[in-house]
Amino acid sequence: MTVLEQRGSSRNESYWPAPPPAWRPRVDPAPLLPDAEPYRLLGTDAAGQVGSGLLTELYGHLVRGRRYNAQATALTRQGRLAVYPSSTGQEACQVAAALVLEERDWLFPSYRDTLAAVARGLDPVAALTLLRGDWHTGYDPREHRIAPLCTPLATQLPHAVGLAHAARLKGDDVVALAMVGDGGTSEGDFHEALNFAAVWQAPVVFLVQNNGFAISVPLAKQSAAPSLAHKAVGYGMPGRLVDGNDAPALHEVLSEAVERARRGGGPTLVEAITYRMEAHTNADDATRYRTDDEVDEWRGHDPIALVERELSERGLLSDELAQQVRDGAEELAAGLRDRMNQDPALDPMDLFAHVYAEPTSQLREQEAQLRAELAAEAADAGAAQGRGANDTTGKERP
Amino acid sequence: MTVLEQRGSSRNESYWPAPPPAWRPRVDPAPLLPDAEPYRLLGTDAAGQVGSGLLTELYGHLVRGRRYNAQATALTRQGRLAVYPSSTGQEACQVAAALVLEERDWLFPSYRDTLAAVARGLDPVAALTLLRGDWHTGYDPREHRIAPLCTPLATQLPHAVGLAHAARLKGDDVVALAMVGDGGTSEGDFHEALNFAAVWQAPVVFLVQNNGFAISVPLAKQSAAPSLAHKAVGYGMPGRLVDGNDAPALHEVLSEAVERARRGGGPTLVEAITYRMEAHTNADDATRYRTDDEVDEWRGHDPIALVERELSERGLLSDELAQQVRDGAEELAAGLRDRMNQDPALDPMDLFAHVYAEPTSQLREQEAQLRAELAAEAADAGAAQGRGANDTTGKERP
Amino acid sequence: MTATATEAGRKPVSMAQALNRALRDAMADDPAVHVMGEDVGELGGVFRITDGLVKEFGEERCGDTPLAEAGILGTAVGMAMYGLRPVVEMQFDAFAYPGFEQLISHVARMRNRTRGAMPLPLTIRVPYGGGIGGVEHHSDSSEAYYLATPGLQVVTPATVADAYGLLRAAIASDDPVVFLEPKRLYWSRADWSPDAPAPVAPLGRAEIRRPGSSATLITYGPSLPVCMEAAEAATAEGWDLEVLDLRSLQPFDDETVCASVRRTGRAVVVHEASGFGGPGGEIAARVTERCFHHLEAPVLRVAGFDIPYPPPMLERHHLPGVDRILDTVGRLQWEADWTEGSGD
Amino acid sequence: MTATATEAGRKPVSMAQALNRALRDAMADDPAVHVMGEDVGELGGVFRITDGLVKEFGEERCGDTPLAEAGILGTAVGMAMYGLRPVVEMQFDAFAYPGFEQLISHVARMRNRTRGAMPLPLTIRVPYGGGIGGVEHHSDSSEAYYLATPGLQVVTPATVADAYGLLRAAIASDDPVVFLEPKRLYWSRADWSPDAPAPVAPLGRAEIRRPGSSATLITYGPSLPVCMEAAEAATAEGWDLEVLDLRSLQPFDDETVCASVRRTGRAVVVHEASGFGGPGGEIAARVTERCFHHLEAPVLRVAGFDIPYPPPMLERHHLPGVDRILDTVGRLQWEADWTEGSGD
Ligand SMILES: Cc1ncc(C[n+]2csc(CCOP(=O)(O)OP(=O)(O)O)c2C)c(N)n1
Ligand SMILES: Cc1ncc(C[n+]2csc(CCOP(=O)(O)OP(=O)(O)O)c2C)c(N)n1
Ligand SMILES: [Mg+2]
Ligand SMILES: [Mg+2]
Repeated sequence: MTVLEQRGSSRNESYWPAPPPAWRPRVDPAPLLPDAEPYRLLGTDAAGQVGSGLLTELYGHLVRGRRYNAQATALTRQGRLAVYPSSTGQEACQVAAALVLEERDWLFPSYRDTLAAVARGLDPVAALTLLRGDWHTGYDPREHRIAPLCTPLATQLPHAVGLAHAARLKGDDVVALAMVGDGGTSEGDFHEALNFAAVWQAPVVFLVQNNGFAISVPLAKQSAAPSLAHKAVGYGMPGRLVDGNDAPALHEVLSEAVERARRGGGPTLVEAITYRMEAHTNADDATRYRTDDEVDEWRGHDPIALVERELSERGLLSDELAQQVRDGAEELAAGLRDRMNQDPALDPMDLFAHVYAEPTSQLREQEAQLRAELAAEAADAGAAQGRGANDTTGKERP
Repeated sequence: MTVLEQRGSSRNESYWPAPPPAWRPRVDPAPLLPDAEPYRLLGTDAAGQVGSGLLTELYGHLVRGRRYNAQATALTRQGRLAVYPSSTGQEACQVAAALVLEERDWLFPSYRDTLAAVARGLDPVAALTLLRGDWHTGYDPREHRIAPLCTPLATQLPHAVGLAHAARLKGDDVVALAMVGDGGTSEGDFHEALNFAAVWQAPVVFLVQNNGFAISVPLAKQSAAPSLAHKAVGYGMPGRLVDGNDAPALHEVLSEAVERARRGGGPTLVEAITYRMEAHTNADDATRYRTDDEVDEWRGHDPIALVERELSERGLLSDELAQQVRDGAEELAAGLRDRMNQDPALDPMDLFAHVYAEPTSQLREQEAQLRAELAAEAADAGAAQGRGANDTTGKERP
Repeated sequence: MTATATEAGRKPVSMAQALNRALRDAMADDPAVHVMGEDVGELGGVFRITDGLVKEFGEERCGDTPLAEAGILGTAVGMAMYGLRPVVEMQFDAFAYPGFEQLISHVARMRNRTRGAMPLPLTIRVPYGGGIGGVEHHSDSSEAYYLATPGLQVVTPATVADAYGLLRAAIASDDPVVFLEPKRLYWSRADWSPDAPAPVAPLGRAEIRRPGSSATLITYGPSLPVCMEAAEAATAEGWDLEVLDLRSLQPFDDETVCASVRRTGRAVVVHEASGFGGPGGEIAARVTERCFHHLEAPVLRVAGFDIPYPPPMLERHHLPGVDRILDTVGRLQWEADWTEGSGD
Repeated sequence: MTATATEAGRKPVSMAQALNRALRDAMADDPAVHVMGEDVGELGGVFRITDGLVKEFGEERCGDTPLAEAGILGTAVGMAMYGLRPVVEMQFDAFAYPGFEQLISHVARMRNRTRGAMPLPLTIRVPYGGGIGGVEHHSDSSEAYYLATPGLQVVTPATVADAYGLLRAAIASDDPVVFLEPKRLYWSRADWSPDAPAPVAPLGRAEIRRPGSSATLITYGPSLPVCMEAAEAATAEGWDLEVLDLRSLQPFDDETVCASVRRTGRAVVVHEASGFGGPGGEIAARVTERCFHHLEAPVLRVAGFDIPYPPPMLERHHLPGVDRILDTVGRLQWEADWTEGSGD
């Protein structure tokens, strides 16, 4: 018997039942697709929409941010930071990410996003603790609602989704904004996080800072997509493409995404096109993989210059304002420099204190061992001071 | 000094340089997007395009495939297979995947895709070795150009990309077709594989068999995307949506994708909408998560019935053909049953033979240990046979 | 299976049921407890450990996730950051591997990197081990990976009562726990009720399951019933074996283990995981460090071979069985005329 | 750093250069050798180990990949399936974790699951270990994970000559090799030329770096120079320490190790990885199993603490140093009046 016969439809009867309903797209893809061109305000007819108050606020943050970046880089040269991944050139992304959030919202930064944390109000010394090297995280994430700066790429994204989901389950009106680089979008964790977010309709905003490079690898070797924002439709969330150096444009797009998430509208993927003006970190040599011309081209599209130009066209860039902003930035930098020039307090016993809620017996043994070693070291050092300086027992060994 | 002044452009000069070129979408997304409706041929006006030869060939394979599935399931009841994940209802996907490939091409099946391997010409006993449990892979993948059946979800996809890429680097005209389920698309490896494929423009075709469920989890809890084929644009490859129960339609879409890959046109993502008619495996209880009504609805869109109907409308479904096809299927099933009813040859020493090219000294020690144990077991068994049957020394323990 | 064989039919509660009950009670006691994973909802998990939870507590408390283990662990981290107590199911041992970056780099370290500000009360249930006739990737004993990761607690029950008690304790712990469930014991049964006294077993305490004087078998999880059987069989050879169930591999109960070995003077570590680089090395080494002059013989190991887990038809040769354990006990240098090399 | 300090300025070849030369020579000798990873192209890798390869062999032979470690390993598996010999770079130890499913479930098992039909000649280079002032996730000693995975070879050079010789041998091996490069020794230098005799070191052979009679220090990779320094310092205490460089952790050279320990009667295992569940447990256990009656004292371990790798300003306290090694040697029960417990 043929299958048709089994199903009771006779041979030559031309009967084609309608396919089951799993057929039609479950949501309309059109509104999820990004525009062909990144969204811009500055330098376009729509620039006038931007309130002068916001423009001035952004300006202050951007200038402070640039100064902060310069200061942090200087601190690497003075040996006060182990390493610094600068966000110079990306200040609009950093600042907008911070400003669009309410106090109760959460920020999930990557290693490059200390400025976003600072713009959110975190003490810069706390933000830089990881990079100074006295501890991994220099602040209480719950107090500031800033997750630890995250180094393993894209791994912070599922955290943001889980946290936002948990907040929603608890009935709290909290949005999470998570930052990731263009390179980070290639990681499996990016994919899994966006998928969970969309399935759960979690209140998360994903901000991809597409700065053109993952260390030395240019975007063209990272992705063949029309844009990274085009990934959104594959999860069923809107993708937005925006000029990442146009602070008011980014502020608007992110604000909309945050509001949408808050309203229960689910996650959004925002791709901000920007450029990293410095090397990957102070330890990197960018001349190996990109030309000065390319960097110069982007200097012409500087996020601070764009806002300055608009302020200036509106006649708002007074010497007074410029001075005041500059002073604020210098003050931040001076305070940072002074405080980072002090050696941080270190307690080797911290090594054992936070591995578990209660140290295991092993850890207590090891703590005692280190304590004894340090005591012996100190005794030797004391003895050596008495004897003279050629005793090496207490010398630091890596 | 403001940034503008540094850059030498004076305050009120209204000068907005063009943004750098990283702006426009790098490829046109439109042709990468799937159609709104799955592509169909049978039951549409375009059905006539399908050659009768192909239709008849597909029919034979589909009927054999269904019979193969039934036989394999029966073998689980007889304890001859440890487990069987049936592809009943998905035969069109299995068959089309096999038929669109040239001999030199590679197939990357998942655990559910033994039928695809069989349709490609692999001995069914070799295809089922994994599920019988005498060894992990029952055939030489290089001989058949069929990768080992892959259980960890989506992990076979990067293998397919790497193999296809390697073949292209070597100048070989080889395409890889990799199969994955709807659930598997959520895994990070899916994402990473598709991205590598697109960046490398590797000659790969990804076939997603969207059968509506990942074990018990329905698609709606797996993805919020308009369709899974909409993921393609986010990698910069075409996404195609096709009726996975319409064998000629799927054959056409996959053939096009294979040809495109062969021509150097890069990878394609094909989503085939289908349905798993049986439980996840014989060990699963599908009544826990889906209704009989849903299953019945899909029975009306059976892949074999669709082809039969078309053959029948063309007057090609002669009793002779039906009989011949049925006979072929029965022959396959009978051979399979007979051969699977023999105990496979087992050599415990195989455990040590293929861990490394040369067994390490540890492995040689362990091999000697097991050899001695087996000798002692055999001696005991011999002695027991002499003595009587109540000695348990040699009894099997898990 | 051994355990099923010896305990079956006796009394009604299986390990799977005890685990299910532990989840249910934990969820009822604390609204912060959320169960998540692949197929944990309507299906109740492929082993039915989460059976009925979605009905009782709703999808928000016991939800199917998309099929992505790093995503499951990663989102659970975020949920724990917000104060929930996620209980995550990894469907099988080998399918936890995609989540290893989240596990090693985040789950194990979050408390430490935030100086205790952000503990992660997260339980990761992993059905593990072989002996169930599973095809490849369904029978791994992956505990060595977890043990090498400071910041994780690693716990594994071997009895029905412990299945309940240790799972309750794991969920109550403010630190992440990898909770290894011996698949082959899911259907082992025992006379047990959660209303028995002290149903919540403390983490980090080993338990002597059979006192003895000749030598100590140190084991855990799926190998406990095998060791018990071996100890019974050993009496025929004149050996009175002590059987010690570690229950918690991290924290490790040096005190109980060393007290036993000092008493018996001989020890064999038994586990299914491959020997090389497996838990037995650590256990043997630390026992030797601490009890050297009490040892009449080196601490020996009976472990899975140093091979990928075998196909089902060959697994019985791989798994530590009674004979192999007794053979090894026999090599603990009972004779005076012992010569070097016989310990190999 | 110790090694740099003791060897610096002597002669021109650094370990980084030797590794680079090994890659270059392997690529020149065999067109099947392909180098791939993040930043291995124009940048030459963040440690410059692949410097110049893209210029010499083109992007197809030395290509930057997208940023995805499972993808890198997974595509490398596919390339090896087609007959290439991929040499993959994981940028740092902790960034290999996203690839662990591919590593454990495929890389380590492909030969076995296909009965030898599909070997995977794949080299996975992993810069590992601490002492370079790196921030979190940049200093892990992850060798325990690899050791617990049958099917992998695990190799780590400690000298400039071995960096070349072992890497050549790893690439020539028909089995997958996890090639662990001690980051802190990248800039150590030695007088060495690849034209010296036998530049390709055989895998699986340990090497005595300093003969001695009092006790054996068993070590590898980044801890070798520390052990050498400790051995020098120990002469002042009257100890003549033998220093043994394992070079290959899998295969493990029981023969050389046991011969040494039988000779000296005492041993200390030294490594940076955390002690609990680390390689030292396996090493101590197998040495004890094989050499028990030659041992005057338990095999002790000097290892990283059982904590997540510390921030740079505290790492010196974590890493095994000369003093800690000598203290431990001092606990090898040299006195007649030794009492149990002092070995803890
Ligand atoms: C999982 C993982 N792999 C590799 C690295 C090493 N790494 C650090 S930054 C970086 C490049 C990241 O590029 P992108 O995501 O574009 O961010 P950007 O640095 O440009 O801000 C790499 C490869 C890492 N931190 N984590
Ligand atoms: C990495 C991984 N996680 C979990 C599993 C367990 N598992 C086996 S099949 C399956 C469902 C797969 O669903 P889908 O991808 O849709 O394929 P289908 O079974 O429907 O063909 C799951 C969760 C697995 N094999 N691998
Ligand atoms: Mg970038
Ligand atoms: Mg499915």
